[in-house]
Amino acid sequence: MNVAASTPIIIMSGASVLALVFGVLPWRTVSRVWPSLAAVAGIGAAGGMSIALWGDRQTAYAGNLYADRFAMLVNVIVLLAALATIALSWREPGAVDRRGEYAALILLSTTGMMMVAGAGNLIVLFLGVELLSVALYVLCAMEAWRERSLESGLKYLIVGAVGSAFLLYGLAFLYGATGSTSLAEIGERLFASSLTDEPFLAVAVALIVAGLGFKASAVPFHMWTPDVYEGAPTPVTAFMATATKAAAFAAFLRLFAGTLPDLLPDWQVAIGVIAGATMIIGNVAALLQTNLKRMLAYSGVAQAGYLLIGVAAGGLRGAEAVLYYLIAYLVMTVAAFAVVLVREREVADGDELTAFTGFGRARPLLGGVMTVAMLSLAGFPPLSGFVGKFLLFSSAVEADLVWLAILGAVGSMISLGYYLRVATVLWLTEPDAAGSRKVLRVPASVGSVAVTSGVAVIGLAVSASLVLDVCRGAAEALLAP
Amino acid sequence: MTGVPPSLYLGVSVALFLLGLIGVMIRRNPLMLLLAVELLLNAANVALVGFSRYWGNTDGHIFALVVMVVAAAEVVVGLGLVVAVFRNRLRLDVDEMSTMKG
Amino acid sequence: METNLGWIVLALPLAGALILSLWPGEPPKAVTRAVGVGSVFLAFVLTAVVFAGMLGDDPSSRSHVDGLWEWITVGDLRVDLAIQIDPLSVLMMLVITGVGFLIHLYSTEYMAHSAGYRRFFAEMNFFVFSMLLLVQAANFVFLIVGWAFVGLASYLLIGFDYDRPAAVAAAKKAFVINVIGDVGMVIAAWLIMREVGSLDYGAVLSAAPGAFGDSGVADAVALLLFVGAAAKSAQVPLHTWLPDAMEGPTPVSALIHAATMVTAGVYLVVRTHALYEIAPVAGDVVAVVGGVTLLMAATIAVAQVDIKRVLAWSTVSQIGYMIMGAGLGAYAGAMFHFLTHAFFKALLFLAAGIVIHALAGEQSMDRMGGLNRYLRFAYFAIAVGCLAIAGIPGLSGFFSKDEILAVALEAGTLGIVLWVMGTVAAALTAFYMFRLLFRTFHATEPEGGYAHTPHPSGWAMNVPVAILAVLAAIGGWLQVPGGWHAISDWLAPVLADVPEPLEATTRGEWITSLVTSGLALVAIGAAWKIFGRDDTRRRALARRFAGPRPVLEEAYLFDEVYEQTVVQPGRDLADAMLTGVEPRGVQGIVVAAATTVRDAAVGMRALQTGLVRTYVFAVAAGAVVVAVVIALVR
Amino acid sequence: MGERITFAVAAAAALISAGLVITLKSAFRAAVSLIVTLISVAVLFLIQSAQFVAAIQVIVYAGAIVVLFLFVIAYLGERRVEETVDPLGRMHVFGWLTALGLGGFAALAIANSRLPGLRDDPRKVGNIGGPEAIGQTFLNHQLVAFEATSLVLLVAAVGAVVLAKRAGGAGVGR
Amino acid sequence: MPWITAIVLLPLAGALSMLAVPEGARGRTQARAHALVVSAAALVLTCIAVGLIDRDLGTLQLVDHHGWAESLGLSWDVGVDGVSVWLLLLTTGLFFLAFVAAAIRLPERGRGFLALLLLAEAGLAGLFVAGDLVLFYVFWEAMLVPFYLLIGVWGGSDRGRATLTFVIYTMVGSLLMLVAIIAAAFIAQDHTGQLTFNIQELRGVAFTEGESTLLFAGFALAFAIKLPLWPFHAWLPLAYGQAPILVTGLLAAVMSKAGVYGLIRIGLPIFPDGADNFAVPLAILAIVGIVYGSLVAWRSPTMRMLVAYSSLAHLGFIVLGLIAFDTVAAQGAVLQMINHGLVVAAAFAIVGIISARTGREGVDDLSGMAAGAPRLAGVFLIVAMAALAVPGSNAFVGEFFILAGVFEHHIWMAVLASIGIVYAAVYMLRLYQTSMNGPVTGDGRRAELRGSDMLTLLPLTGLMLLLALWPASIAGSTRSSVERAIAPAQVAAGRPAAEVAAPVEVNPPEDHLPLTSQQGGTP
Repeated sequence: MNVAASTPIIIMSGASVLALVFGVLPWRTVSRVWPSLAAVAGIGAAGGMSIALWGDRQTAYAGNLYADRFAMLVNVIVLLAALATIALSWREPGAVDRRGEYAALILLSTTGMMMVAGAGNLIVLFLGVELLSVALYVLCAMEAWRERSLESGLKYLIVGAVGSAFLLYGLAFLYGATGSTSLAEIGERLFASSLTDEPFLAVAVALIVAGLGFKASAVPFHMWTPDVYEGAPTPVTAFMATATKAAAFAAFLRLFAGTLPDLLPDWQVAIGVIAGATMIIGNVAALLQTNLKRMLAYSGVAQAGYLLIGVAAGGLRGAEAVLYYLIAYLVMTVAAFAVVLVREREVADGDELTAFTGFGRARPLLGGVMTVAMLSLAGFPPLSGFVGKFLLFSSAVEADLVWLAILGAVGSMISLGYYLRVATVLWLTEPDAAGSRKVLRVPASVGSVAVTSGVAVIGLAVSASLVLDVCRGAAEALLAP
Repeated sequence: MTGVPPSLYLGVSVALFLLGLIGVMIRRNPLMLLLAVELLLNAANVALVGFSRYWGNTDGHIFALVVMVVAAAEVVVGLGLVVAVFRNRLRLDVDEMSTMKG
Repeated sequence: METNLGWIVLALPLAGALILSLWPGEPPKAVTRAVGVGSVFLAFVLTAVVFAGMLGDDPSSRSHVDGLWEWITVGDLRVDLAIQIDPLSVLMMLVITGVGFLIHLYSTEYMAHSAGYRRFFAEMNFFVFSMLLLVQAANFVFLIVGWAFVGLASYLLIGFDYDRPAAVAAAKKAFVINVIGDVGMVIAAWLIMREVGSLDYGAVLSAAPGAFGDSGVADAVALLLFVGAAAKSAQVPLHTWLPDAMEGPTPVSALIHAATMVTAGVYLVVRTHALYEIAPVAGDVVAVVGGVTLLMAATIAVAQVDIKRVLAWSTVSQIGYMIMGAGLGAYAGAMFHFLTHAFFKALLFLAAGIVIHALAGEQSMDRMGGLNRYLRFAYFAIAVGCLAIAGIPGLSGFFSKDEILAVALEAGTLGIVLWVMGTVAAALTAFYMFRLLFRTFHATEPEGGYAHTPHPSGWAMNVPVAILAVLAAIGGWLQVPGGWHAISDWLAPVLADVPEPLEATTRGEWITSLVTSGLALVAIGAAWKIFGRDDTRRRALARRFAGPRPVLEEAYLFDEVYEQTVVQPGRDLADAMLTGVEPRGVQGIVVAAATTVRDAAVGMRALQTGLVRTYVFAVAAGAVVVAVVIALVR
Repeated sequence: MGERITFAVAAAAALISAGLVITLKSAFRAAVSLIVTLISVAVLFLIQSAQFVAAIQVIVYAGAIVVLFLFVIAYLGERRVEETVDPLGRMHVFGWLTALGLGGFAALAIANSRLPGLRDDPRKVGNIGGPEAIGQTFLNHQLVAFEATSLVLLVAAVGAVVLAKRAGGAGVGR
Repeated sequence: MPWITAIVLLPLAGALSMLAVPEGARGRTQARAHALVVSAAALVLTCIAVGLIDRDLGTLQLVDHHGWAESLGLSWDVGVDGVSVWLLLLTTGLFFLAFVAAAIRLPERGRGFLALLLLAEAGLAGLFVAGDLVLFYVFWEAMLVPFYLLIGVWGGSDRGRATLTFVIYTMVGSLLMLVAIIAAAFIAQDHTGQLTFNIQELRGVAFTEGESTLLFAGFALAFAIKLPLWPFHAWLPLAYGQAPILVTGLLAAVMSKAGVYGLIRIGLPIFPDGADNFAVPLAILAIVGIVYGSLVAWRSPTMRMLVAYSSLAHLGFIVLGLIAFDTVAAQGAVLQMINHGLVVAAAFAIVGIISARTGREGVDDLSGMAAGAPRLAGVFLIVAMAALAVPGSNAFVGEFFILAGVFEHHIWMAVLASIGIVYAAVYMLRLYQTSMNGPVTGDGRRAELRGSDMLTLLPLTGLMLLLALWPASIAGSTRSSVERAIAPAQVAAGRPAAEVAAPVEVNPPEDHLPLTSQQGGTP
């Protein structure tokens, strides 16, 4: 048994326990600061281990947990998201008297995501999904004095439970059709046999697409997304938007591109249709939103559509594109949410678009970060969002899914309607002179997250070559038998 | 011919799943929704155990056990949320949880 | 040597124009005079030198082409910035700089009270430069450039008094119609490029007989060129701008709209005669257009009241003679008439200018009459001009006009028809010119007196008029039937390639001379009877012709018809596009697309009910959709 | 033959009680119906040689989870958990149609499955469902799942604490 | 020395370093100097590049190549040929003049204004030198952002709608172009076995006619919107109308060339069959645009709109010149791109001066200004004459040879387009006469050109005169580049071999297609 391969997960579990313990210690400073420190330390260590494990595939627990390049890259992505979340919520009111639990839940949710990424077994995959979900249900409802926070938590839980049930049922059929829960064995059996037109597999694919589509916020499984994003505490929303999405797409890739390439004819068109619908509907629905978090939720839906292009395309290029875009999406979304967070602390209803009237002129740096994030999400070159979209469209074209690339282009056109609206509000309007708009000193952690992410949005594009090499390595590991 | 073919077990499983699904779609009481979700998970368990027997391996059983734990966890969190949400409300109705929409 | 001087001739007025327009502040009038008049005078002197030098050359080696630099090379076509100095261009240059100089000199006094003194001379110099460029160009490109530049100069000078809307409108009209002509020439140039692959006169004209064959292309080229010629020379149906152009100051009318620019069409036809020679249809069309124009304009001139408009229509008519002659193949005759016309028409305009100047800008003959008591010099000058233009034997018009008509007699049936038209028009010419003379200087003073007490003109105005009067009187003796043919001989090298030149017979010349001079005398007598003494007969006549008179006054309603059939529909179409197509079509599509997307967004908002059940339903329904897709794909 | 009769009874009981779960007005009664369903399902497990799973089903599921439900129902009070007439009642048809579609699809799949012997008598299987088999698999093959379940339970516990904490005092913040 | 890279990156670096300039009055002066120095340096570098290239070569020269994401075939590939070098010069030159103008009348928040202008300069310069499809796309889109902000922050009252329409409409085309770019590369990979976005390497790929047509359509839509070609100009009146006039000038003078340049650099050489299939439809749109733009310009209420719509008409001529697949016409079109840039920049500069000084922009609101403003009237006259392409003006040269080349193959097109020449006279005279002529008002004296105005107008008119007198200065180096660009399309159009001006590449070289190689021989 290879323990090394499972160290990231073990570290994260340990860190979460540590954070819990720190959280209940009686000394105020300790209970307020140490859990977050423990979390940061845990994330750092797990990240370090993940990087150290970068290399050929290692397995732990009888092949049920992989430590391959793919899993390690996804680990790093979700760990970065977790780190950003911890930083963003450094002084978040909602977490003040539950530091320990808050940090632990973030860490545990991240652990679930890492399990999804490294899953070598359907059971582990499902458990990972559940671990991340259940933790998030709680995190959403963390600001229990806000009715909307609770509403979002309960909505998420109920719909999420149904979504999980779909996934579970699909996994059950996959098991039923192949007789194994091990991904490696499933792949081998499908490769070796003439099983591919087995109806159970069709059922399995349909249900799994629904289940994972739910986690990834793909249309029409997305409807919970705006409500939950709006109601949840903003750092949690940022975490959900980035890390959950990464985990969901890790699962998509692991299952479809990695395990079921022989079923490609089945799932390619289905996922393609979902992707097309997601891009169009997500973007159209975002047009009228006036709440930024809600708008970003729909934007996240639409972005899931772009990511699904890569899933549908499959293969090396598809996986590589999805991974790159996940990284890009992480930084642009975190950047946007960080700015929203700043505004939320300054004014009531700081997540409304109107709160940003003239914001760019008043706060050029943060306005600039927000603008870069919006432009990148819209796919303006030479930002990382563009490089990602380019890769995704390329993968579609290579897989003879040109129609999907065209739908993506159409979706991008529509998306300009709201991304640019944000830029317009930021720069094209005069700042509101009303006295109620107070300007706070931006907490160092939030500010640094915003700026770092903003820089990364550009940096990822400039150093696309480097990042792509990493993604290529991960994609190769994913496709390796 | 003495046994029951696996397909019948699967049929029961599917029927249970559908009942659970319909329950989630037509009920508004969050407690009822959680109950219906239990039906969904049980349906999956029936299928898992059935396939386990069909293939003659234990994986399905393990999966089913895991699902039970997951169900327990969801119920705990779910009930906690229900209690928290409706501590101050008169009726339990998820339709009233629609302050966020559009 | 010739071309070097040619470049200098070209550069002098340009330099004058540049100096005057770029002079910082307002230059002293003396400087303006010196530069404005001096540059043209120098140009004239140098042209004379060229002319003299050329006289010494062998006739066959009198054509010189010189390129200054490679202007452009596109594809395999190379165009140089080049000039061609040959007998034809030198003849034109002499007239342009000579008459031009006289008119510049005249203007120094005529324009003395104008605020735009400097601008006037700058623009006049620019015109002279442009006109020289037009006649010196060695290829079609620079022909067109010169062609357009004279149009531009004409535009500027017609609209010289730019605060008068009428002048501005007239300028615009002149410009636009000239652009139409330019387009015709430009298309001709494309056709030439397409067929010959070159735009140099030398290459094109020498290749013409072979290159165009008999496919009708030559006709097309010639006709397209003639569109330009007709626009510039105010031939039917593109003539309507010239009478309006009289809004410009009188020296402008004299130089541009009488002596030089408007005759450019004649020059063009003569210059490209090689094309017309192989384009019989085009030649006939040109001749007919000339014939129709000359007759029509003559009838219109009879009914005009504005003194300058009479002269303008007379100009149209006289150019009609030249065009008719050129169309028939009487190139030398046309050039001859161009020369004499430049003299007597410039004379008439400048002398009329003295009258107008004396009456402080009054141009209506209704406010004139009996002026011979005050303006004797002008009276004699105009009398000479009238005699010359009327074709009274011995004066210039007699020789040149009759030569064209005599040639027409030899040109078959069409020629005879044209001869009749020309002869009738000649009689009309004598009539309306003397009408002008009598109404202005004889008859009685207008009721209510003159607009301004007439005052005689100074030397600067009188000297040019006097010189021109002499030239108008004797200019015709350059070419005497049965005697000598200075013009034809001079142009012979240029026209050497005409295979069978049409020449008048002695019999034809006699017939023509007798008929036209006889008719002219009758017409003069009639004019005297009607207009010579007082208003009674004129008014009686006017009442009698009350019906047709407005038609003639309005020049056969061409303007009205153009307004209704071309201008207004165009304006309506443009307005329809601006207010209809643009917002509803072009913008409308975009708005509709945006609205559709927006409506979809509204619909989607409604679907997002906030109800958990809806969301679960969506998940289930989505799964069904995915399942169906998979089933369909399988 | 015995399996068939047991199956028929248990399956019928499970489906009927499940139908009651989703239709009964009273949450309390619905929860009780669920217990019936769970036990019937346990019987189905039992006749498929899944003794251990069946036992856990009864003990943990029926015994613990549903009891938790009953506690909460009791805590909130019966009156507040009753539903009024659904204003969107007519929309239920879409739900039914969707379920029907999904069911039809699954039924087609089961009917057309090419897995050998799926629609025939079950093959004899060894002891796959006994505690020792379960234990072996869990500890030898599925250790990571075993550990992960503990994390899920940890999350549930933390969640319960977090969500219950409110009772103790008002939230911080605004 | 990587000249071209330096030219592109210099303004970019200048824009970024503008952040270091302090705010406030002192910063404004510093920002002015900074922008002027940077743009002047870019201009000087461009002039050096003009001097360095071999004018007869026709291929991409001064090439810089750096890998970017080479696994995908993406790279930083820049270089110039006889066509693009002039467009580069137009860009850096006009931007330099724009900075001069901006320095004289710096708007509020001048630092940002100048920085964004520098960004726009970098974007446009990059576009004209991009040797890689993706790089081309990057610059194509990237320049939208600075223009978006320039219009949005400093624009007129309806700037919100204007910017949205401008950017979204442009992106509608360009996103489809992105798909086309990707599709082109992958389809080419099927033919050649090599994945590349390099424009040079994509030439001569034997796309089937269907592929070529679809791909060309994808590109052509983007080009048509950016140009804009009728009827894709819905954004034009809004953007031109609302932008600060300086920006309007740059949009019309420089950015509008992007679409044309796309045709000549990508559309014709890489997708000749598609270009051939679309030649007549595009020509019809161009001609309709010429007539329509002229008519609407004629009746436009404001001076700005009049010039804007005239620009629509002028671009129609340029497009017509390119898709005639004729050396003469294409050379004319290239020349006309430069001419139009100069003329329309000068026209907008004049309109800007008039509207700034008199506060009026309506064509009929002004009158008799020539009396008080003789210098303005003089310069305006020159510009107006150039704008209506009076023979002897620089614009005439371009228009003449464009239509001459078109005439060679499609007489009716050239003749129909000539209608536009006549209407150009009508609308430009309306513009000139209603403002300068007529009853004298006091506006003239207010609007008279000052020395500072001359700093921008004199170079523009000077260059216009230079190009009128010596068009060979530019045309001399465009021939071989243009011939190379249109040769494939000429073959596709079935022109006789004698007419095809340059050898047609075949990619991959060993894959000999007898038809192409036969027709592609030099005449």
